Amino acid sequence: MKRELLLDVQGLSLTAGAFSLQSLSFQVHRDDYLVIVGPTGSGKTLLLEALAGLVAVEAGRIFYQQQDITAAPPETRRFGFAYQDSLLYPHLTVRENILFGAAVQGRAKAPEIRRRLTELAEVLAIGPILNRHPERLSGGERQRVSLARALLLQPPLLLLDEPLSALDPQTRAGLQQLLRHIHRDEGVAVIHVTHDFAEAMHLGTNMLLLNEGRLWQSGTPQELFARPNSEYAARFLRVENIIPGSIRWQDDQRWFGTERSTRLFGPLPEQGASEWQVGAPSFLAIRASYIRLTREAQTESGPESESGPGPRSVSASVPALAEGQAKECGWPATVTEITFQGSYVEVTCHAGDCWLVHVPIAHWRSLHLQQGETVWLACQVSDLHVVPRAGQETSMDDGLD
Amino acid sequence: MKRELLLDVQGLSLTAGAFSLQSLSFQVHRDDYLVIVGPTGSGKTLLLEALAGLVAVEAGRIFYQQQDITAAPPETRRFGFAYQDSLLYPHLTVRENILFGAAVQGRAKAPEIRRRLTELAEVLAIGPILNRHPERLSGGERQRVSLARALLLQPPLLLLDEPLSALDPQTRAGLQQLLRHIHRDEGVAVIHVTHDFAEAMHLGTNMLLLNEGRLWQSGTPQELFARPNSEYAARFLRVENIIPGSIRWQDDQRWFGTERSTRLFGPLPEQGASEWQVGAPSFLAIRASYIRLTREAQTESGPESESGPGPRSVSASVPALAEGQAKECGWPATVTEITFQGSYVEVTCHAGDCWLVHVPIAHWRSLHLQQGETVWLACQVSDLHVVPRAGQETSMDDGLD
Amino acid sequence: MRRQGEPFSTIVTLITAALCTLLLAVFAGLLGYGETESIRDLFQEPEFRFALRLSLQTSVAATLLATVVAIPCGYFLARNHFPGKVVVDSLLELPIVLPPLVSGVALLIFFGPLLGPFLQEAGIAIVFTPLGVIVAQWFVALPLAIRSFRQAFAAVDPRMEKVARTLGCTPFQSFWRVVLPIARPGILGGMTMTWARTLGEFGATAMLAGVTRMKTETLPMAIYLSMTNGDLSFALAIATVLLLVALLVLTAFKVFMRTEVQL
Amino acid sequence: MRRQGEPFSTIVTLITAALCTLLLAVFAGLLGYGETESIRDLFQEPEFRFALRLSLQTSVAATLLATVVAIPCGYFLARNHFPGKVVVDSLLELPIVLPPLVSGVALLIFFGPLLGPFLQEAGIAIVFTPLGVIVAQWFVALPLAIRSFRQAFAAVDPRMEKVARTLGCTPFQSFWRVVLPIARPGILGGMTMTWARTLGEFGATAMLAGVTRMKTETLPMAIYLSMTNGDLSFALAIATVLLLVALLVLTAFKVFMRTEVQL
Repeated sequence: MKRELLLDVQGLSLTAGAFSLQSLSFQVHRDDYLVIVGPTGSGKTLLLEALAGLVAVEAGRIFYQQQDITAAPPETRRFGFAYQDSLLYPHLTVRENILFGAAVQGRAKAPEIRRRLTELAEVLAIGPILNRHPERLSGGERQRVSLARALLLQPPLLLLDEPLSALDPQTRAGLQQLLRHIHRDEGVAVIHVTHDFAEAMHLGTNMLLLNEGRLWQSGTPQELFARPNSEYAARFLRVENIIPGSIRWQDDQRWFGTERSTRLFGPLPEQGASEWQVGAPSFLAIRASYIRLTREAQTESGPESESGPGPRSVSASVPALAEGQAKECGWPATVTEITFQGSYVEVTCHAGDCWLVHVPIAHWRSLHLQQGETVWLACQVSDLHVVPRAGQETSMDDGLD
Repeated sequence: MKRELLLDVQGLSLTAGAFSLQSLSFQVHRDDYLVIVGPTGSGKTLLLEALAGLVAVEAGRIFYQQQDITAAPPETRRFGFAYQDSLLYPHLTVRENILFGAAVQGRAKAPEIRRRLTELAEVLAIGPILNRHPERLSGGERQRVSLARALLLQPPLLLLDEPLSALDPQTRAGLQQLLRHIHRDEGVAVIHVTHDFAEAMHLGTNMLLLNEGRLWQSGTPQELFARPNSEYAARFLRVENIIPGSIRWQDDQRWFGTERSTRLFGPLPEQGASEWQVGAPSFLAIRASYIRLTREAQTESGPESESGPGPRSVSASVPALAEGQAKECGWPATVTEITFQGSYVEVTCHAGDCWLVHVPIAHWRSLHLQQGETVWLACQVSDLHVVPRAGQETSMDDGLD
Repeated sequence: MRRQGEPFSTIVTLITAALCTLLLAVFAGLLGYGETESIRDLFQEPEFRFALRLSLQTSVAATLLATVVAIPCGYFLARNHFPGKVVVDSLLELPIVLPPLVSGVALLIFFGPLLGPFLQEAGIAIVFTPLGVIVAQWFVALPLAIRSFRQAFAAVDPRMEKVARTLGCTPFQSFWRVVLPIARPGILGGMTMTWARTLGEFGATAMLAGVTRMKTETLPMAIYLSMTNGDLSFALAIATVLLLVALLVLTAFKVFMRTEVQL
Repeated sequence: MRRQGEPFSTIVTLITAALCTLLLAVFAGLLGYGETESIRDLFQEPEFRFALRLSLQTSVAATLLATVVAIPCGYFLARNHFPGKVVVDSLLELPIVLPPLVSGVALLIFFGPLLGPFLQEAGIAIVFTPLGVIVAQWFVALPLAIRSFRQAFAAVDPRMEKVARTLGCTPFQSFWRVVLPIARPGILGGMTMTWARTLGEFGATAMLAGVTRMKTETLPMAIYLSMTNGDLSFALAIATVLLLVALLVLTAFKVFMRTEVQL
């Protein structure tokens, strides 16, 4: 079954005040839940407003179901829109707020609109508050009403600008479930701007990373988190270990050598090989939760480094990872700091470079670890991810021949 | 060595606008880093202001180093104070801001003050910005200057009102390290209000949970997170699994029977036994990260329930938990939802009750789990924690004889 | 934070209390000195009845005209930012800073020697006529109306309009259905203050419409005329009435705004 | 969001532009109609020199007196909340809503029949004297000063003071070292507007101090007197000078505030 293309954005550019978008291109299909992340000032809100027709586009085209809507005013596009603040109209009741769009068309009393209101009130659990005024609602109620208002006329596309960021965590979790439900059951495509990575992970089927008005990386949230395509993306997505070094060629395979140790990590997986140039200064980027910490080293393999206790790659003989081909790469390190973080323990280890490892609570309890002890770190070689170093830093000494 | 008692608060009560404090008592020692958490409106900021002397106390006493300072004006207490907004004086340079307290005393040019400024500028890395005006600083810089201003005259006690909550995560992490460092190396006691639990965990040696102006629970952060003393505390501290049921007596031991299943969990540890009354409606409160998820059941032990696949407690024969005496309690469940969350996978399981389990990424990869599959959940019996049910809910049918 | 007996707070409080007492004494003096009978008689007096009717007619007309112009201007200024806006702002605020007498002289020149001949051809007489009273009041009160409406519109989050647009509103519909209803308290409050300004206007009116008994004699004019003629009790009676109206206006304004006075 | 050619936005813009044109025409008419020579001659005229000196002396004195009172009052109102505050607010704002003529009548009663005998004993003459000019200007301009200072103080986060207290300041020190410097632009802006108000004041001054040539003749009085005497060119020249002063005041205010006009 071919996925229906809903929105096709081609080379979108515009400037508004301090914000700008520069030649953005992407597509949204009917079954997409597109999450947009990026730092403050990256133009996320501006992008949503441009899609809704609320700001004029300077260059590029927006196609909606094959039709060029670049110059169409917002009242003809009718995409649902909800901001971080619910922006309910204070002079109207909840019911009148939700019916606002229908009232503009003079259809507020049409039977199909009444049915739709009842349906939405049930889904969003706002039946009991329909006659109240917005100022008497809680934050979560307000945001649900705001969603109901945007959804009343069944827009094909819902644009959400950090809709949950003003809510407390419990309310937020409930509304995330609701958004998922609306996306699936109402069959509405969603574009959702957020700064909460857990939310992006939880909701998104696709993700865009914007920075300074440019599209930095796109893919599934899982791809972006595990394999950011640049130092910037890695830092923004908070990859805990970003270790400087360079790629080296040994035994007909690529390995990563760090700047502050003589160790080689690898062999690097083939998938990213084309972009990973041997010798180019780069970073090894691994999330703290991808590294396993044990007391003892496991079986070793792989080439020895030129000097010292060299690189090791471990065939997966660990019981918990006994699923066939997963190859591991392990190295010893000294524990320098231990921080209890609720659902995991953050362990800082030193091995020339500084490594952050997140140890699950259950596993932690069996370790009885102290500062200063030596442990064995390991990760799957498929998790060894290399990102190029940003241009201005290539002048740094990178220790290559 | 006896710990030096710095601050002794006895029965502190006061009302200011919509906020109030009701008969708060606690102590702060010189080596304490006391973290205060609580919902919005619980009076956290008011408490700090009362300690600093900025609001008048209605009842109770505050002793500072054995001296009654309840009625002393703030300018004689001289506790360091920093708010969420850095509140730097816009008409002064960074240097003048930091020296403000000394300037009031006419000591801004004293040699010891100059030395202190140099020292603080180095510790807080604000040397290069000393001559700038506050409006040209970043959020992190501002907050560091605000700390320097509070620390210049070497206060014995630092009061921090959500000092990091306006900062982005990277900057926040850096400043957390800095606060830790200041606490340890400057030897200054800290009282730090925060709404960020990771921050509380990371920094606090002690923690108070306030609600509606009352002290709800105190202890180390780890104690509060693992063993909240009430349903309210468990929900506020976001314990993921709060399962209704009651305590039953069987085989001369306490067990927890849930409302929605016939399963018994236990035997419950002895430590909380005095508060846990048999038969009283209560909740089992376990964090999602304390539950282990495996494909197969492990060795069983413990009494069978009256009907159906009963309660099981498992002797720790799991390799990763082979540390001697840890007893386990396990039960089967069906996977209903799987959400990838970055550093762990959140698995929702159904077994009469609904269980949330956080599975570490590394472990997850070996599971290859699908929705609808049956898995085995287990937790250490020492993690089985029971909280009483709030008064208004005792009327609920609790299924006891 | 204030402690009992703290000297600085005490002094600040005492100064405020003293000022309040002074104001109270001044206004109470006016109310107490005027004889109650003279106010009752006042409403029989033909000159007062003329001045009252003229004042009400002109001030209501000027307020409505100012509102009609100030709503689009206030909205424009609240929503648009462009280079040189400060010049437009200054131009529209100039009549606030300018002594009303100067505005009156400027209007007299504008509608007299400059536009007079054309107006005469069109059969419109502004200088030294009741129509001139309306023009003078409108001119002086308009900047106040624009400023208060502008504040009221600026307080409406522009995203309220954006949401309305995505729900199918044209720009006018979003203004009419969203901005205007939300800004309503501010608009009503602004209109009240504008009316108070037109009702009390003397300088500009005196210049453009002249101080002519029973022709362009508004209530302030009547006070001035009777004071210069030495008829203190008539002036006092009118002043008392205007003081009561001012109290009413202030109360109405507070009710409309339901908050502190912003204007 | 505005699109080119969108009818609603176009109408709103056009109305604003039309109003700006009208104001520009009115003021340009005043500037263009007065002969430049007459302004040059003006400064030789003894009556103008008297009026200018009196206006400057009284308005500066009244502004300074108003500032001295308004700073503690504005600070008190910005920082304290108590039951019945709305009554105090209304009392202090009443002179803004009241026609200046009515304020003048009230002051005349207060300093004449009521306090006059006592003042005479003390050797102080207020009614129909230059001192009365200062009192009238002070009374009318004071509420404006209080309101603008209050806004300036309210804009200073009270926690700025709290931090100062923890750093060793007494309440007065925290006011002097923190609040006053931070509120300085607002205070200066408010003083500018207060001065403009005192300089243009006519109604209250005319009632309390009288319109007496070469005695209580301020610049607005001079305009009024010359207009009633038919000396249009003298009035025009003074009006032009006051228009230029108003432009200067507005510019100074914008510079002080460095933002949009708030007063």
